[in-house]
Amino acid sequence: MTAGADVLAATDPRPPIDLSSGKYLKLWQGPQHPGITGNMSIELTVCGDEVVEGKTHVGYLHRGFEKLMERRTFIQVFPIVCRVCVPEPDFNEYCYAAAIEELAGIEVPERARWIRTLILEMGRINSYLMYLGGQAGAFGLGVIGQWTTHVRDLMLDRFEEMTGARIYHMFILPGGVRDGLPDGFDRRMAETLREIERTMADVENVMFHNAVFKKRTRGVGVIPVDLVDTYGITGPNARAAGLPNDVRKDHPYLVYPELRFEPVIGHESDMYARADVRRRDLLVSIDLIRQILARMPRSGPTMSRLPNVLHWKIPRGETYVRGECSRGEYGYYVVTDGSGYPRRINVRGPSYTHAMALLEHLIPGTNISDVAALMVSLHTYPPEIER
Amino acid sequence: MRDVLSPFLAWKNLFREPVSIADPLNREAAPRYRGFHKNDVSKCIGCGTCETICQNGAIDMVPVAGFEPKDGDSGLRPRIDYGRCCWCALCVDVCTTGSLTMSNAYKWIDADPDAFRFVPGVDAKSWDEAEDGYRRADGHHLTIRERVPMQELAPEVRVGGFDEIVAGYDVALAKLEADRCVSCGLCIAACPTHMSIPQYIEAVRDGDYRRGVRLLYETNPFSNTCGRVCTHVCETACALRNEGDPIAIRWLKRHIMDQVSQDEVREIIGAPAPATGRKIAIVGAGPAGLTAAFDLAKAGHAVTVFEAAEKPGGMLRYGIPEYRLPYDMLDRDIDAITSLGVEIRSDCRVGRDVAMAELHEGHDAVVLAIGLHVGRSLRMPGSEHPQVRKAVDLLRSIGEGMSFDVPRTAVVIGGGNVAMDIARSLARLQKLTHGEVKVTVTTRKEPGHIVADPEEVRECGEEGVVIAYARGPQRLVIEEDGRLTGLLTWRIVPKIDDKGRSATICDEGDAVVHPADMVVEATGQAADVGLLGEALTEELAWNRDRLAVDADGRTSLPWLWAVGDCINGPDVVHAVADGHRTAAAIERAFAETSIERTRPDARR
Amino acid sequence: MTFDWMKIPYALLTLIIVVNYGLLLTALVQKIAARAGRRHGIPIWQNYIDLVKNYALRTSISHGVMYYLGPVFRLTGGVGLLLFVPSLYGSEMFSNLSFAGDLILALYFVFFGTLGMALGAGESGHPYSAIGVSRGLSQVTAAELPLALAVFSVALQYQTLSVTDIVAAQQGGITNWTLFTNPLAVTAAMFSFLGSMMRPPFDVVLAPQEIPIGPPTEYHSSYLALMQTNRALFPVAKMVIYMNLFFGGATSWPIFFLKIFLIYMVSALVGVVFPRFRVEQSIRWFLVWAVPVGVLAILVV
Amino acid sequence: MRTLLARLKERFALGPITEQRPDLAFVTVERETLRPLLRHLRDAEGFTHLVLLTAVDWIEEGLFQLTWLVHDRRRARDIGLRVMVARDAPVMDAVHDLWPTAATYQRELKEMFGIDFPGSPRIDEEFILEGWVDIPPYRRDFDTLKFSEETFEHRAGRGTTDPATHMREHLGIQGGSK
Amino acid sequence: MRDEDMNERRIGVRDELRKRIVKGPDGIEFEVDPISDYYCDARPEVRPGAYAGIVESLFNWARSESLWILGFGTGCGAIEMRPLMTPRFDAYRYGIQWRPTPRQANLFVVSGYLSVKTLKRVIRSYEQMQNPKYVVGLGSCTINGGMYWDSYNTIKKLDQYLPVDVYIAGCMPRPEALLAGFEELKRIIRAGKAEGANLYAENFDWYKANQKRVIHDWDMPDYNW
Repeated sequence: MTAGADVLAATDPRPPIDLSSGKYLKLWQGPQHPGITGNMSIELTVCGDEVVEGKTHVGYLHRGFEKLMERRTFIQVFPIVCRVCVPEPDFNEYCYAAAIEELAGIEVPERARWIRTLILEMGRINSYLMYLGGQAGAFGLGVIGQWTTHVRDLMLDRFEEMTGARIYHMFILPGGVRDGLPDGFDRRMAETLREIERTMADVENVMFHNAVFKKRTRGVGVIPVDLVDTYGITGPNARAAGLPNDVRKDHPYLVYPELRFEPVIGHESDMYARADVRRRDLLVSIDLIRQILARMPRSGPTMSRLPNVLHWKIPRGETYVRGECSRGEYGYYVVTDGSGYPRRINVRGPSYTHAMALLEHLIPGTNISDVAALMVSLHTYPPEIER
Repeated sequence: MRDVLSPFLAWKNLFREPVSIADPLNREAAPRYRGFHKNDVSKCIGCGTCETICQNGAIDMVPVAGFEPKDGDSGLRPRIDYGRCCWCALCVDVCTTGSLTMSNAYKWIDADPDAFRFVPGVDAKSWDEAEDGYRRADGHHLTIRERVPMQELAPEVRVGGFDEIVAGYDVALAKLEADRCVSCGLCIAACPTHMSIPQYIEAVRDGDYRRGVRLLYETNPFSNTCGRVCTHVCETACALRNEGDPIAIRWLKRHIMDQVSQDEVREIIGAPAPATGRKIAIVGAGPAGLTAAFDLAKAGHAVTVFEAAEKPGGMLRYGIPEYRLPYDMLDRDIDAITSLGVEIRSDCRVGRDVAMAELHEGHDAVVLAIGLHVGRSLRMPGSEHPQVRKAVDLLRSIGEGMSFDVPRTAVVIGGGNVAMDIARSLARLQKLTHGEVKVTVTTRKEPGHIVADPEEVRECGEEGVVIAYARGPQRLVIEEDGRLTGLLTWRIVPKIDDKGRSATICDEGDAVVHPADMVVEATGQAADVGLLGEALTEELAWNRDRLAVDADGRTSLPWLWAVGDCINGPDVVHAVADGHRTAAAIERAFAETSIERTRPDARR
Repeated sequence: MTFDWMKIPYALLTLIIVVNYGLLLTALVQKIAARAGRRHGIPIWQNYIDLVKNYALRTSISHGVMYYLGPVFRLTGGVGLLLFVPSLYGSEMFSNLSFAGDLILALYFVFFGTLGMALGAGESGHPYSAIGVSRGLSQVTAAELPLALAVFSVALQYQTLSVTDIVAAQQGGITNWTLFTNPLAVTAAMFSFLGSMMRPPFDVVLAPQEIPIGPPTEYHSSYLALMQTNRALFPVAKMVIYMNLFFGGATSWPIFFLKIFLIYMVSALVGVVFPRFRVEQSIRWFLVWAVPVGVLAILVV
Repeated sequence: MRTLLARLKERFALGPITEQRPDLAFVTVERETLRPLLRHLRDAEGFTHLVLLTAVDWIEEGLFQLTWLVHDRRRARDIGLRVMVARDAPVMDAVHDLWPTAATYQRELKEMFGIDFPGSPRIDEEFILEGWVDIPPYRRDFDTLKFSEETFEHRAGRGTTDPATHMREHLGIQGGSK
Repeated sequence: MRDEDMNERRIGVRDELRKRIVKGPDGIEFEVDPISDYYCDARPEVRPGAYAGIVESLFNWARSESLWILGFGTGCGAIEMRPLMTPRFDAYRYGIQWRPTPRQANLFVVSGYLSVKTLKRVIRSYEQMQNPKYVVGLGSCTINGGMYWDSYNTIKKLDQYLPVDVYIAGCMPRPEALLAGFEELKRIIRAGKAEGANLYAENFDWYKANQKRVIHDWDMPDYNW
């Protein structure tokens, strides 16, 4: 299986493109482009309606996080990590905190572990809702985006009342979480989950049982299953190809070992399968949240004792901590050198491989109309690519 | 077919009310929302920890009108730049007083980009009164509030002797305690001698004890001593005191000295400056005199210290019991000073063995550092009785190793640290000679208002000393055979007088006789100024019974300086500060006269 | 043939009524579509404000004569279409400039605006415009086919090329409408109608997600305002034809407004709930579904 | 993991090994060993997924540490291969033929650290930065604050006071060290 | 080519394209070489309101009630745009719409930090918008660099590169704050004070000099206004 991959990458089967022939047209999608989920661009070479080459261009959102982290103390890194990935920031907080806790040898209180899991699942729902709206919107089915954004807003309200912020929650501190759940949270959360379920039923009817949507997505943008490992594809993109890749199962973290769920798997590996896997995974997350709320401890500390954060030093070491975010494997590679500052932090976002190498591989041969949708269907978030 | 029809279900929303918020412009954020900052400026102490933790560089500490620096308050307040802030609320989490919070207000719109900067609590904002907003959760503190406990002898063990009670931190514990410091530096101003406290605490964290000793000796040659018995006003100014225990600054200082050998200490102090040819006489080898001696000797002057007692150290040796300050620790401090070439003439009482006039003749300057060695008496009926003793005298006898009949029961009058010292010393002696402790301390104060350090009071109780609060001593109970049997006290009742001032009256109805074979008065001390001689006493200006001095410690005579307890009352670290101040003043005076000397015709 | 000069001011009055109605109607339909998304949507008068705003912009850039003429052509298409078909049947005042062979002219005008637009957008030089134009032309051609067939069928059915006559033939009860007398032709025409309304599933021409709104990408300021005017006018004009040909026309303004609204809603009803086809998919769809129905309609007649 | 490392030791010259977790180990290898080792891990040991490729700048030692982290999903374990490259001549062998995604990482490393991977596709193209004029920004000797202050203008009017210094000045405190 | 040669060849050029010394609004003088500095063939022109009194007021009202936002999410803040467009906040109610092309938009919401690479695109997009046009700076990053104050790749003061009408504090500002910001912008527009486009034209050289200082690689094709 993998032996073929070498050949695949080594020899480019496509003929060279002669732009001066007049047969081709250069087309830029983005960065100012509504079909792109964030601020990035794809340089397309089209021949008629068919795209013969697509090059991704990133860096429009580059803030130099990995550099900035190196000149901040361990606690000061905490507020900036969430900014790495705007639509689903909590995985940054979790992975960073977990890596630091591992290197510094800090135990996290039980209650904090449950709350962290809760937050991550809430974030996953948000991210999927945003994806569903985007995927439908990419085909001009705007109404889905209206509904999903509305229920996402409800979820943001839950985030807000729990963490004190809508988007950048900054709640998962190294050592635990900032606070417990507010009064009445369970009730409002149950209501929100019901509303999301109702909306998801509508979404299923309008989007997934939709002749035109099926026509646009079935058999389009297929990721061959043997590319999954070669291209480092993880998360729903891999699961839609029939592989049960799910970090929550493969490397259980937080309280996932105690929760009942099965990875959602699709088979066709086309855009429809990917959308459907995400829709069903969202329902799994709803179920997980219900399990968490039913079983989490309601009292006890939420933070373990940290050394004085103003001059917190961590011994030399390196580690890699991963989590299953809505797009796949999210990981932090942290190297410390014994000082009060991280030596190096490398953020491994799934979008990095999905939106660049994989997208460039998938684009040739597609129709221009499908490029934006294809990009959306890989569910990539540009801010985490360039950091 | 379903795939064609089912999408039309979307239209059912046509008959549902839209979910839009009717008035989004006035929607309130969640109660925990991290909105704009609030600061209770009267609670804020301007420690700047918020500034330190802010990773955005969004916080500046700025002086604010109406807030002057004072002990435990820098007078600065945080100013926040919303062109930088990221609303992470780490500043709120780390705030040492809990004064900094966040409202849930979130609307700030302005066409002027320079407007987004304000001092919360000072620049009035619409959200100053907001009730909701981000607060720290219960128990969520980024600062560590509990002090690392010090290993100490159990009460039953320590009362059986004069061994030092506290063991001192080991390196690991000291690091933990030093780790708590937020390095705000408020303590520096509070410390009479302005030690570089955050810096030497940092040295502990780094394990760089040589750096620590260097920093200590910049401001305090009595670090072994102060590390044990300092009144640590710095700890009352410590930012962490507001929401927990202050840093154990005193113990950390001691810890530094414990880690470095005496030879190394001498090496770190280094050699004095080249000799200047100036000579200085210092009367009294207590902390004030020796500190001045240290500074002056370091500057290259020839210093001679005249000490009446057998050994140098003054009150440190003869006033403080050994279980608090072991003599060899004091000796180490003194050794460091003499290593600079300071000559100490012990057993040489000025006025008896040498006259003030001689000192004046033979030296460029004379410094009086005679301390307070005379105990004051309440002069109540019966206080002439031989078994009524003064605390200073008794402590001195203990220090000198002289024996006296240890009373089976004793009463100590007074509520200060000296009372505690003598009570606890007596307790130890009782335990050693009689096997049981029967000491009562009577104080006029209510519990909690006592002058002595709380830990002294606590340890006193642990050692079996009884403290009788709110008792006003009236007279001594003397049997007809002349035997002292007790002390009669009346209950002190607090009262507000007609003019609204608080006063006290004695309740005769509540009289108690505290049985005692010996009554010790620990009710204040005075200086023994007899050594000055009549002529000099006449010549000098006085301020009641104390010598009048200027801010530098100079008396009305230009060659005579007076420092330490005899001027400023009893306190070690103040004495050290005095010593430094006066030494510096003498330096300045020398510098001025040296200019005069370059002009031979200027004089006479 | 005598020409009644009084028809001109009346035609202009029609124009004014229709433009205003179009502005309000498009806003109303947008609001209704917004309701499906569970929100309120734009204020009903928003189109007027946008129009004033766009006319009030201080700068504009021309890319050449055709660029300028594009919106003009487009508007001419709309105005022409409207002026040559009767708005109200039986009304002297509002039968406009209709004449015997106006059906053919109307069909021409339906296409004319698109062509003008294509030329103008092509001149702007923007690649998205170019792609949009090529998509638009191919899709419009495909969508026109069933319409042409349906019209042909209707013309055969009523044996006339005069719109007025066709309307006249449908009077006297709802069952006389072409909708019921020739349902196949109406179906074919409505398929075509969906294709020409620039709503999903046939809005790949504008496709904001792929080729930011296609042909009008470069249009702005007064050019855009001109096109907006047309956007209010043209659909109504087009629907007047549909109304006249298939739904019995209108004899009074209220019925006119109501019928136009309902016809418009058909496109919105479909448009809101379906994503868009790719251009070749939509052409195929027309060829597979709409054209056969049109052919069938002719055969049936 | 232990058995795997033992097996690898037999076939390859391995440097220092850090076992960070039971499922994660880091191994330092020589530059020449890397490719055969990666290939072996991928084809024979089931490490099919390249998680990341990144660099750490050990400026004090004059070295760049390159880390390839590969993942074996079936056995849920990771191994990180470290290669130390001289900072003054930073060149490394490209592995994009083993994993095409490596090309992206290699481009980033070239731009951000200045580590060259000859033969990697688009390696010399600008990747994230545009019109960059300074040394590669992820290098430790690049001071981002200084660069930011020199290049961009910050809003004027900021200035802070150190509490200790402020009290010193206002209370007329002498002595003590700063 | 030597400098004299350059000047020699420029004898024929229009006056406004000659090298000259210009004074910026901050009072600092600097040299401008339009041919290499403008990145376009002409500078924008100042276009004051053409009508007086009630007409201009009507126009300003219409402008304020018809804000067409360019759909260009430059930074984090873009994520709060979607809630604005959707049922919860439904900004369409307030005459606010999103446009995918700068030609049709007249409000640029700079949603947070701008990397240098994006700044270049933002400037180009801004210049393609038609006068009058407005800029809203969203979040701390546009005011004073925000949390990226020490980043090597983001600008700190947006008003150095583009004229900004209104700033909204927050990181990121909530949709409600954005709506309030838009209301404030409307007020400014109605008062006739939102003349950013003219400000840009007046101080074109200054803005260009600032832009040029950070954008080292300007490889955009020429374009007209």
